[in-house]
Amino acid sequence: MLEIGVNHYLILSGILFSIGFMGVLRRKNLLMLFFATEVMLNAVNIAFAAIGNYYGDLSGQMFAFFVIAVAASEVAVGLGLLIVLYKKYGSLDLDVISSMKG
Amino acid sequence: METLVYIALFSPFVGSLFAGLLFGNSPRKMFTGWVASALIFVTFVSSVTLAYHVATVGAIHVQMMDWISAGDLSIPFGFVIDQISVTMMVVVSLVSTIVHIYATGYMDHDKSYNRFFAYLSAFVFAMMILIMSDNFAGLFIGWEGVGVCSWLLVGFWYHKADRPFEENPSISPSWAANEAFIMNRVADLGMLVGIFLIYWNIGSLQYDVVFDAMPHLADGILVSIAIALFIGAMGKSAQFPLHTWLTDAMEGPTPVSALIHAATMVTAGVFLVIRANPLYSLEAVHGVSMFIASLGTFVAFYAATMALIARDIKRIVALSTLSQLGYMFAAAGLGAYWIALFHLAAHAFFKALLFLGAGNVMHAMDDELDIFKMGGLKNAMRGSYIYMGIASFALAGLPIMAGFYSKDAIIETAFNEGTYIIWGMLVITAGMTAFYSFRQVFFSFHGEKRYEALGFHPHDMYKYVLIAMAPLAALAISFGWFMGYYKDFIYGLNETVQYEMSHTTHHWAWLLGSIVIALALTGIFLAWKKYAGEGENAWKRDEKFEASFIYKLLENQYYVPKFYDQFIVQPYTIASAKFWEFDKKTVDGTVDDLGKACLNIGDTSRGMQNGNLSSYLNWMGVGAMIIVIIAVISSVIG
Amino acid sequence: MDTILSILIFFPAIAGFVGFGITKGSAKIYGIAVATIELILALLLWMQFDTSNAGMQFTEKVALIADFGISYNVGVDGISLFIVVMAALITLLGIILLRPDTKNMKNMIISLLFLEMTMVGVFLTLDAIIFYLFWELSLVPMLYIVGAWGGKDRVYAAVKFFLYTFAGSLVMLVGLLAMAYLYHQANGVWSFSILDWYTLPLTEDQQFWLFLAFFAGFAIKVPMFPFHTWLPWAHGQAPTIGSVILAAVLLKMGTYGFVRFSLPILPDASVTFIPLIMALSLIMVIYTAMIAFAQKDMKQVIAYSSVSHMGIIMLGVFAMNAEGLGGSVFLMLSHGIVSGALFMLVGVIYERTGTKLMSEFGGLAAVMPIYATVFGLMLMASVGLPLTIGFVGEFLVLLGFYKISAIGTILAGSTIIIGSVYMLALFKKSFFGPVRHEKNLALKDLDKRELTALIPLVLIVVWLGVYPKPILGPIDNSAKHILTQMEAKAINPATKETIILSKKEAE
Amino acid sequence: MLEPVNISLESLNLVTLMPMLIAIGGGLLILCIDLFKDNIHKSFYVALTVLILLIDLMVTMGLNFGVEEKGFFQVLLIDGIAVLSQAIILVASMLFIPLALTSKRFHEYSYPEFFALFMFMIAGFQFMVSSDNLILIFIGLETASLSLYTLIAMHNRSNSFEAAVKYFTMGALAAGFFTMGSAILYGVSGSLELNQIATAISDRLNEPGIMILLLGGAGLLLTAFAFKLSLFPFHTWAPDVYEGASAPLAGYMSVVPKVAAFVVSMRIFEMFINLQIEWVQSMIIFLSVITMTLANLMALVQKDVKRMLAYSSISHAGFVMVAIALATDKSNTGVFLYYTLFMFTNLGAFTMLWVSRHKDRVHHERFDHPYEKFSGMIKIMPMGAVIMALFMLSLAGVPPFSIFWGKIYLMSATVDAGYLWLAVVMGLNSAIAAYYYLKLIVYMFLKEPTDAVKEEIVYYNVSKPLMVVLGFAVFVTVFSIFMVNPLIDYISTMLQASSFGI
Repeated sequence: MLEIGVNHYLILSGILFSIGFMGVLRRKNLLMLFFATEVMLNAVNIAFAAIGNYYGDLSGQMFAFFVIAVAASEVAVGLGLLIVLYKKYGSLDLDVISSMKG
Repeated sequence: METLVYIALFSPFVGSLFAGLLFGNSPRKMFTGWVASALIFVTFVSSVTLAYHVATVGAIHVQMMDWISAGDLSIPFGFVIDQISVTMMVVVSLVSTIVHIYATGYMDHDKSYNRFFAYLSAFVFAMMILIMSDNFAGLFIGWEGVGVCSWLLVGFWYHKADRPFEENPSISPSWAANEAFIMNRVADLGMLVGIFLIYWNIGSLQYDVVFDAMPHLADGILVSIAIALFIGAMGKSAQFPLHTWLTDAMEGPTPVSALIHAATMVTAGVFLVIRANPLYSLEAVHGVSMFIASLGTFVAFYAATMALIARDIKRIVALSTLSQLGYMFAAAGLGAYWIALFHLAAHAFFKALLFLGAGNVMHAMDDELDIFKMGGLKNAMRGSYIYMGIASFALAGLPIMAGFYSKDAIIETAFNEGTYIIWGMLVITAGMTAFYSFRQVFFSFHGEKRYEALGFHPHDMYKYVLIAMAPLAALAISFGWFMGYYKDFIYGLNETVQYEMSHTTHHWAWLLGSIVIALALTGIFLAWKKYAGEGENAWKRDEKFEASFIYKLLENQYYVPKFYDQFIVQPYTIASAKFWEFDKKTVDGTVDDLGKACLNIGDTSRGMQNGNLSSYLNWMGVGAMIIVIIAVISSVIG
Repeated sequence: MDTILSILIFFPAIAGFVGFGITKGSAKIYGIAVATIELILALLLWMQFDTSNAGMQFTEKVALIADFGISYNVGVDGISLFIVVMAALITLLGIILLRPDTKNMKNMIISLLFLEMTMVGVFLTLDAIIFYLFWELSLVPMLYIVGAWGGKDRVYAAVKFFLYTFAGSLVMLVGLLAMAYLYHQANGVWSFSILDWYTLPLTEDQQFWLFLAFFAGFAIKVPMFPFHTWLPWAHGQAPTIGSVILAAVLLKMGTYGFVRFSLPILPDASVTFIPLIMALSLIMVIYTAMIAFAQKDMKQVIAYSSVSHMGIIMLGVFAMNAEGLGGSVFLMLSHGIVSGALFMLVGVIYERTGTKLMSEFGGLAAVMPIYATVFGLMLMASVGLPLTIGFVGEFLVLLGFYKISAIGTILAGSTIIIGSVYMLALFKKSFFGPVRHEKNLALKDLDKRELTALIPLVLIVVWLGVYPKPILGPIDNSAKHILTQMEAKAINPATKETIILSKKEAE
Repeated sequence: MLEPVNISLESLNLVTLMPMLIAIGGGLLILCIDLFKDNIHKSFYVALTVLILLIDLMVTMGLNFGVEEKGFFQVLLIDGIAVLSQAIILVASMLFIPLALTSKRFHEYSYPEFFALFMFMIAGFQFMVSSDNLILIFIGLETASLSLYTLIAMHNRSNSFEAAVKYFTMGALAAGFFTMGSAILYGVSGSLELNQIATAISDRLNEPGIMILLLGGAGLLLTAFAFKLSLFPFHTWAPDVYEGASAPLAGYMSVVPKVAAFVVSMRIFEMFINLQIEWVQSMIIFLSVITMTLANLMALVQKDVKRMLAYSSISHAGFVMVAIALATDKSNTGVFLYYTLFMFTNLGAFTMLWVSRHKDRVHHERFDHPYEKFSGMIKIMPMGAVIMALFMLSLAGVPPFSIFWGKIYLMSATVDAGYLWLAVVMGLNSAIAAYYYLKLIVYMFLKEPTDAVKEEIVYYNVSKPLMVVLGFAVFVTVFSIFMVNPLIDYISTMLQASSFGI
């Protein structure tokens, strides 16, 4: 049976990151956007954990933890804004909120 | 003596300021004219004294102050009083004095009487500078100065409106003035170039230094200097092809024509050549001198032909001036500088007289210029009749008259130099001269009283004016008698100015002279037969002849003015307009387009700012991808 | 009196600040007072000036940004001295000529005073950055003057003027910085002092590029073809005072820049570029003169004519001999006086009739004789009639440039022909012939205010035409000085022989 | 099984943490005060904030700094630029926060949370600049950004919410890039300390295939910071956010976050550049050139002054970004010089906008500050017009006003580095930029006031403190020439004692 090495993790994280990235590019719904960014961050977390383990160095994991924390707070702020917007526009479609242009 | 020089120079200036600054805008004051005339007379007196001094003691050279000094160039206000300049001074001041006095009568009804005298005296001042200066720059001051004054005086009646060329060949006084100024400017450029050449090759503009250095210069340079200076001379002395302005300049008041466009200013060119005789007599520039002579001869003939059929009394005189200038250049070109100068003086006298006489006629005929409308004025205005008769005899070069000596000498010179073509043309021209000058006399004073039909009541000029003209008449008769004295006088200058006929010429002199006289007499006789008759054999217009090509050609001055209009004036105007278009559309347009382009780019690129978050994200994401891709590629490459 | 230059520069500005406190009514007289004092100071400077010394005098130096070699450094020589005096004079006369009923006179006066500071500053400063500072700053009040008191397209004209010059000068700025860098490379210290730069040897390649950079700044200001199109706009729209100062002083900044920077710092490049400069200048001289002939608007004629004259000045600057250089500097002055006067005169008739179109006039000579006389005199000065101020410079420039190129001189010399063509055409159309409009018969001749503004100029035109020596002397000294510097600094023998040092060396 | 780690308190060197602690503590303090006594007037909070920031500043200046001045588990690095940039950040904050004291009431300032968040944001920035550990940089960045998003949103208009969301979302994406980039670097070097990363990279520099990772990582990081610095094409958020945010905040954003981001970019990218990875350099130059040019061109066609200023500060950022690419001492000095001077001018300009802002009286259905609003101001309030004109000229880089000196210093640095063409491009860009600054001047000085403007004074909001701020801004803008030299001295000494880009 094959040995799961660091590369597999990195590939996984790469795939995840691209998925998230695509989501960011394609999604029109604000909530989905947030999810996509979360996916990207978590992809990074995997990479950090893997690399940290590979080097036997803690700072990777540390970074991962901090990223999680930051992600959480981002969600908090993001959802706050999201709610306000929903109150204002009654929708989370990005095409609706584009009053400022030019 | 120095003070005398300054008096001679500045008293006209004082007169000009007096008339101009003090009374320039005030209503007519007769005494301004008298003051001005008196001051000019002062100049005359001092000039004569100076002439005596030059003859007895020798030339005077004074330096007043520095004018321009930059780099190695230093130009002083310096004046040299030698045989040449003093001759001119005497002639100029004498003629101007008389013209001034004449003008007090002639202009007495003009509301800008004071202004007129301001200009006239200013002109004399400028002329004096021109004559007396001891360097080329100073000469140029006077050169331009007389140009401006002639501009002011020709355009004196500036209020007259433009008329089409067909009605009036010289469209209007202001037009004629501008034409004169600009045409002279063309020549002045040549003069300036000459000055530059002299400076960079010799390092000074002082006559004495320059003429001493001349012989050591390379031929090419000498030739170019000679040509450049002569171009300048051509402008002022209205030599072909820069001659058209002179006839148009007749728009000015007649005293102006008499003074500026007959006696003095137009001879400045001749004066320049004579002044530069050490240059023109050099072997290296012999070609140029020959060219001068031939051009002069050509102009003499050319102008005479036009004068044959001219109807405008002043134009006739102007054309005769032109042709006489041709004589002078012929003489100067052939190296007989002193003869040229002598003819210049003689011509100044009788031509001024002729003009003033013509002025009287105009005055009598209420400024009518067309000789076809005149005739039989001899009883109405006897004084003028006599004067014009004398002047015309002198001009025609009949014996004992001034013209006889001076002009004959020139023709002899041509013979003496062995340039027989020139000689021949000059002789023929002499004949024509006699014809057209008397044609004009007979037209105006003999024959039917054509003016009566037109309701003119001619009356002669004021007595004092006629008396004032007497000295001119006297000189027109007698000036030639002093040729011998004058020769001794001017020979004192240097040897290049000296000129002697060879023995053969002396031997044939009587024959040559009699040929000229014969031709002149035939001319007069023809004129008499054709124009002087009364009753049944009175002159009648000859439509057939007037319709002929020759007549048209001469009437239109060989179409030279038309040519200038067609091929210089109009193209220039059109080109200017085109350039303006180009400047606005293309040159300025490109600048504006650049600005517009910026704005457009801004406007289009603003499209990315469409306010939609997802497109922002796409921009960002795509940007990031591109950067990463570039990164990968470039890392793979190198 | 060692600080006289600083006083000269900053007095108007301070007066301008104080001016904010002046009441509207007394604004004009305040302006006149200040400008008079400034003029007196300038004349004092002239009195004190040691005419035998060709170098910089009254120098002051205060380090501003020591680490970067920028210092407040002023000095005056024969070239800048008279331009400064003229600037002060023209400003004064311009203020005198202002109509008492000019709208918000106060702002006008204040901006004029600031403008005067910048003008004086540009000509007196010896530090490149401070020079640039005044150079740019001069745009601002001009922008306001043109834009606020101008004609109907005033905003467009003003902005065009500003941006055009600004763009050019920013390229010049790069050149200045590069210059400072090269100096730093050579000497290990930063310095923007022009005098230091004079001593810095440069390879021909460096000179080439630096020249181009400077050219961008100066040529637009001069303005040289094809960068001249802002000028007709600016003149066409500017109020009289604006045109007067623009033509008389601001344009001279460009040519002065060439004299002060390009020639002594980059002698070899200056010689290398003579053909280009000659070509452009000749186009300026002939082409713009012809355009001037095509104009219908009096003011535009004068505007284009000044472009044409600037072309002559440029030729003189690059004549590489004392005659030409001195002549061109003198021509800067005379053109300042004459074109200034002409713009004033056009302004006078414009105030009377509200139009500048020549077709509207005709026969003015009969109606306004004094006006016509003054105009005629200025016209003759502008076509370079001897014994007027206009001749001396033009003659010397052409004389000097003849050494560089005979053909070029003959072409440039055509200015005396085509110049008189458009000028006389203007004069004929508007002053000669019958009076075309009834209402013009009622026109009043020059009044006291206008005479007080114009008579001094008339006197100067005649005085300096007859006796230019007191001005030409110092100019000549400094011109020779500059040429000696160039000759010493030049690295290319060809340059050395192009530059002609006078036998009479600057004492 | 890990041994218990025991660390001596001295080794923590906690004093290095003091500045951030003060800021955070200040924030908490404000919140507590609000708990005990509510609806205190905003002036109290403003005063308090200023005082706390002042203490913070003093402490920061008091820190002894150096290349080796590490602290707090070796993650904090108090070197020259750390102190310098903190000082700039604090000063800027102290200058901008008094703008809360408008005569009219704006509702965000009535919440003490505003000031608390403001404090936290500052703390975040301080963390960001004073560390070369990617984790801490990330945390600082996020802390600051998150608080900033909220502050923007607190302006409580639909526009500000929209702005906040846009900023937030793109920020999140940028965070993703940043983390991924640092992960890659981590993978390459096995460390998150920039200086160790540098050494590690320099060892492995000539391994095959390493470049892909390096450049990829660098590219991602560049993207992240290009977003922060609003470089093309990551600038799209800036105009909207500036428009949505309140004027003081917009002004603040145009300075402080940029300074912080520049410091970090110095640390990161100059490392790459000094490792002879030219790609980074040319990439940055490319980005900065097209940023300044395009931003300028877009600013030309703006109808709203605030939006125009937004674009202008984008192009200014692009202008300064050149310095990062050059990576010379002079260019780095230039960055700080430029932003110090820029700070004052922008402070002034945005304050002028701020005082003219009004909730109900709108001149334009969409914009708060259309050009028309300022037309003919010279007639209505000459002093205001002149002051605004001063700031515009300064922004346009007309000497002797402040920004000019920054401009020539940077351009000179560019010339010294041999990039003449780049210097010319920068010059021409300033020329283009002059147009839109001039446009405002034209409106103020050369146009007649519109009726809407005529009937009531433009300046609703002006109050004593604002006047003081304005006066200060004007003073510095005009007399900056005398401050440039000491500034350059101070900055360069600080830079000597800095460790970046080894």
